[in-house]
Amino acid sequence: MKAKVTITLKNGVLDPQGKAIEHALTALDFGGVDEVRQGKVIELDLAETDEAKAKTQVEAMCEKLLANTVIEDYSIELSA
Amino acid sequence: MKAKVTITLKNGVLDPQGKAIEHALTALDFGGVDEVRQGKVIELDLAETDEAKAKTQVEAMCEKLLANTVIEDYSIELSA
Amino acid sequence: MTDYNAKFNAIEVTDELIAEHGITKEEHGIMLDIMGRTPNYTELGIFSVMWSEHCSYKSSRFWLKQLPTEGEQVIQGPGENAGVVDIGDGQAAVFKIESHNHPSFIEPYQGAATGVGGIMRDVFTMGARPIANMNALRFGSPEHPKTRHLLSGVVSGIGGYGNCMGVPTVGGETNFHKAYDTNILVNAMTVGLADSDKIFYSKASGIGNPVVYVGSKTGRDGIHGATMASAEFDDDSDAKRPTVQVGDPFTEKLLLEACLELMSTDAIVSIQDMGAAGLTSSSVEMADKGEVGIELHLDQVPMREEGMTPYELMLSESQERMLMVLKPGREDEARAIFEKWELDFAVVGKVTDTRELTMMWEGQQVGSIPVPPLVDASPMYERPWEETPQQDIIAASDVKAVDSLTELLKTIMGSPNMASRRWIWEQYDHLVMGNTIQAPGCDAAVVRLPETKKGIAISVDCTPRYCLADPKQGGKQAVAESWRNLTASGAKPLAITNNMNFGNPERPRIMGQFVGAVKGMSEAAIKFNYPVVSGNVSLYNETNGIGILPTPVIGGVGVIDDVSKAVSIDLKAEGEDLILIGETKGWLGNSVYLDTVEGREEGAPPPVYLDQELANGDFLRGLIDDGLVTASHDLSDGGLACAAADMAISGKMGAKLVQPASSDVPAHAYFFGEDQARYLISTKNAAVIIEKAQESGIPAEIIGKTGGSDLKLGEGDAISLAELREAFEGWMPEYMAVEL
Amino acid sequence: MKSAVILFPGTNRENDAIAALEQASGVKPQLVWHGETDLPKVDMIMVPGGFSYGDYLRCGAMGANSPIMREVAKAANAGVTVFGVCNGFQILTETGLLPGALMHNASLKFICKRTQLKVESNATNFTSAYETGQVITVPVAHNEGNYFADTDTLDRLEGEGRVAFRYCDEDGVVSDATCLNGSQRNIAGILNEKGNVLGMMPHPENAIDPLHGGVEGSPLFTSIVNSLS
Ligand SMILES: Nc1ncnc2c1ncn2[C@@H]1O[C@H](COP(=O)(O)OP(=O)(O)O)[C@@H](O)[C@H]1O
Ligand SMILES: [Mg+2]
Repeated sequence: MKAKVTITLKNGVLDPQGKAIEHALTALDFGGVDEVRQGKVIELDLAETDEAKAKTQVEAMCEKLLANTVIEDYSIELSA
Repeated sequence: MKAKVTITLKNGVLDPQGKAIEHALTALDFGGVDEVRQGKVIELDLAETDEAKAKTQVEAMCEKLLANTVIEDYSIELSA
Repeated sequence: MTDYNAKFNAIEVTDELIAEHGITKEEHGIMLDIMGRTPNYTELGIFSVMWSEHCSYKSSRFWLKQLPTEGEQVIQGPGENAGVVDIGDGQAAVFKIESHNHPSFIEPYQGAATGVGGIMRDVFTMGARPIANMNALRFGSPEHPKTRHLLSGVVSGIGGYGNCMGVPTVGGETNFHKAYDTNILVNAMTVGLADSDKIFYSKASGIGNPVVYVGSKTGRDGIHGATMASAEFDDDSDAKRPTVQVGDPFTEKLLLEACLELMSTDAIVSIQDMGAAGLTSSSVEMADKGEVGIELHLDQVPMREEGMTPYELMLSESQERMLMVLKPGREDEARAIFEKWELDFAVVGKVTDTRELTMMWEGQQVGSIPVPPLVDASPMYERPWEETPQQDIIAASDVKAVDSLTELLKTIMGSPNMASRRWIWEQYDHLVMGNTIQAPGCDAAVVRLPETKKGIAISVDCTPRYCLADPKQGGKQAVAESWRNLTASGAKPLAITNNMNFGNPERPRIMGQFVGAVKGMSEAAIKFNYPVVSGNVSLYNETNGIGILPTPVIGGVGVIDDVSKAVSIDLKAEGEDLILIGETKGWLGNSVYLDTVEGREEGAPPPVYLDQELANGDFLRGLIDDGLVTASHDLSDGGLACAAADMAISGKMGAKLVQPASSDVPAHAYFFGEDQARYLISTKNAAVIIEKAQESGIPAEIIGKTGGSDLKLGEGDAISLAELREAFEGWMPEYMAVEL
Repeated sequence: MKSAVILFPGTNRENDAIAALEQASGVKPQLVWHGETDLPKVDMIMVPGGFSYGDYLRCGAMGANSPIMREVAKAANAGVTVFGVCNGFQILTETGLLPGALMHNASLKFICKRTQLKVESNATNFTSAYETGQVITVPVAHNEGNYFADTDTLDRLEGEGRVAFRYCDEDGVVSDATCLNGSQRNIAGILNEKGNVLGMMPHPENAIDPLHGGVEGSPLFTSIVNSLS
């Protein structure tokens, strides 16, 4: 199955990229934009076909490698 | 409303990051992982409350700034 | 059984298809003669890239042959991946410059990054470890809506690639002019270091020897990149964009280490990087040089994508790949090294005695082209050319004088073309490797050779407005300026690489610029014993018929025996004398002054007197070697006043300059004239220097003293260094502040 | 002092590190490849700068997961001196040997320049050859040097005297204006609890030579050598 992992900065962690984008959007005259945050998305194909097992596996990947839980949260979406 | 923009590399464009992540996952004994691709996600708060207008606005932001349409595709999700 | 020839060459090769591949009627005829039949689809692809301007140099070859390429210091001149120059003690400098103009306009980050990656591969293919990168950049006018985005992307792309490779980017040059609005220039140069008896070449040999592919897998990146680099842009170019190549500097770093490791054995017969036109040009070049054939088993090529065809594999410009011929039986040893570095390795063919490039798929032939005519019969054009009409000489007295020279100086130092490039070079790791003795901000970069006292000095230079006004003087001036920059640091100039950036050569006026530049460059290079050992030509830098300024960029390399003697531009101490070396006549034609004050980009450019250049430069080098000079700077754009400002700002040390009573040049022309062959130096030993100058007949005069916190031009006209620095350092950060 | 320099694919300042260690100790360090599962017996381990694994995903993330880092962690916990510079600092935080994380520079740009650092205290194994409060000039060269930790962690670091260096100006003034990459509280380098592990973004190993970068990084290496003799 396919997994999509979205990794975003935790609340309270200042996001320089998000801030810069917000700044640039404002400079480009896009008004009314606020709270811009940038994160990562990682897509994977898994050999695993069982959803529960796949989830456990991807969670382990996130904890071990994909996310830095000191500053980042992650969420996982699975699809066939 | 809130917008979530997901930006991924176009098919066929080399994704060195994805390749390296795949490699690292394999080295960490996560078997059966394939086709790893890395992208970006950008979340924004918009003052705009009309969904259609918000969509047009975010599309314009993607074309002008957020995505590099020479090598990237983007998709937009809106929510209240 | 599948008939692969039928499968992969099902597309019918019609006259239209041939024309779409950029092959002219005349070339079409030659191609049929060579093949004795209509080529199949795969073969057509190969002809089209091999005969593109980028690969065949068809418009430029005739003239390039006139450049001086020999000298006792030259180990390898043009024709290999990079030039090789003897720097003594059994070591060689390996260097080349290369353009990535079109790709950088389409995708500035990746275009510039892959340009840097490509030129580094050219250098380490020859067995040299890259020790320094440089770049020459030209952007459109600052007001053009795309300029910021392009500048930002190009700079971060250059940094992104070079920084990750761990090769310091130690200098460059950057200009803005509206002529580059839709055709920016990104020229990247790499200098590498090798033992002079361990240089690797591309000439294949040994019938039956294995042909090996290493590096990244092949994808559909940049197919027809070479043809694109040889075509003008128009408004539809956006739609026709081929897949952009994405650089992977991490893989290239591994490739570098793996190649150097294998090169320390004797397993390699020949090696060639896959640059423009990828597998095609690398295999053709190896076969041609070795007067052999090469048989490629394309199904064995490591592929990144499904369903790739021979046509795509041969034309792909995927990055970070190399082709090698190994000695027989050494495959396993080589494979072990590349696998240790986690890179792909595949035996993809063998050397044959047929002198054909033969492409196979699962044992079946899918195409074959005789190599010698593919290379030699490729058209060479002696395109019609027209000399650029001479411009009038503008007398200094006919140019408006300003009230305050220092006010003007501030304006000029804070203008787009003269302001500090710190915003750029602070994004480049210019310190990695621990040998950067003179960093960006100096005339030439100086990089020490590991474990020695010796260093290499490097500079890239061109003054396109001079080249437009008078291509021959401009070509001469570019060579002279690079020679002067190396000299000003104390180094002995050895050889150059050149990047000829021009518009559409099918227009006689443009071709005339090219011819003029070549003639001027040749004259200067001969005079200085400063031969051309490598280079690159980028033509068709035009959009909708509007061409760039002729921009023949010169990358110069010199050697300095003791880097502790190298001199930088910053003023060092209070109370030192300032000496101007060279003759000042106040040349204002085509000067920064004329443009700034009167908005005129015109007039004959300053003539370059090669005898004077040589004499003045050799004199200064001697002074530096004798330890008599504390700071030194050559005079170029903006003349004396701007050189003094550079020296004062970077030394955080004021100075007072006074025009000698003996000079009858109007003050504005004295301080801002752009006469060539001049240097400004500071010294504690003025008397000795003046005496030596008189003995040698070199014009040299004490024109000022260091000290204080102001820069004074003449008696009553002063500006504080703080104010000057703010103008100089302020422009680019402020300009770029609104770009992401 | 016997030392080891860890080498990852993509490391590029190993020779700079070797030069500094050799200059201070008179002994050439051993190079240890990331895939090794054994560390040689050494007094000190340096994790040098560069772009391990291309800095893909997150700087230092993949390096932190390499076999050799398990051994480095064991050694650090056993009291061996460990020094991470730049990418090495990023790897040490990713490994958990040091708290916090290094994020993108606030400017979003790579920064290579000389900068001033304030030596917070000379009562550490890494700074004894400096004066407390001394201002030193060393280069930085990084894209992700923006130090982040939560407030509790920051307070603890400060309370325990574990902030080793801060970005400042020539007069030693520590302010937002002198914080070149957005780091919290201008932090440029931190120590672990035991004081045997230091991570810092600037490159003292590129300030050991009067012709290149100055010599104000040398005392740091001398301090390490002294602490081990
Ligand atoms: N693109 C660039 N990359 C790195 N350094 C640059 C770049 N452009 C300019 N510089 C640096 O800025 C300084 C001034 O450049 P320039 O005015 O062209 O010098 P010069 O007139 O002596 O040739 C030089 O030290 C040069 O190396
Ligand atoms: Mg100069």
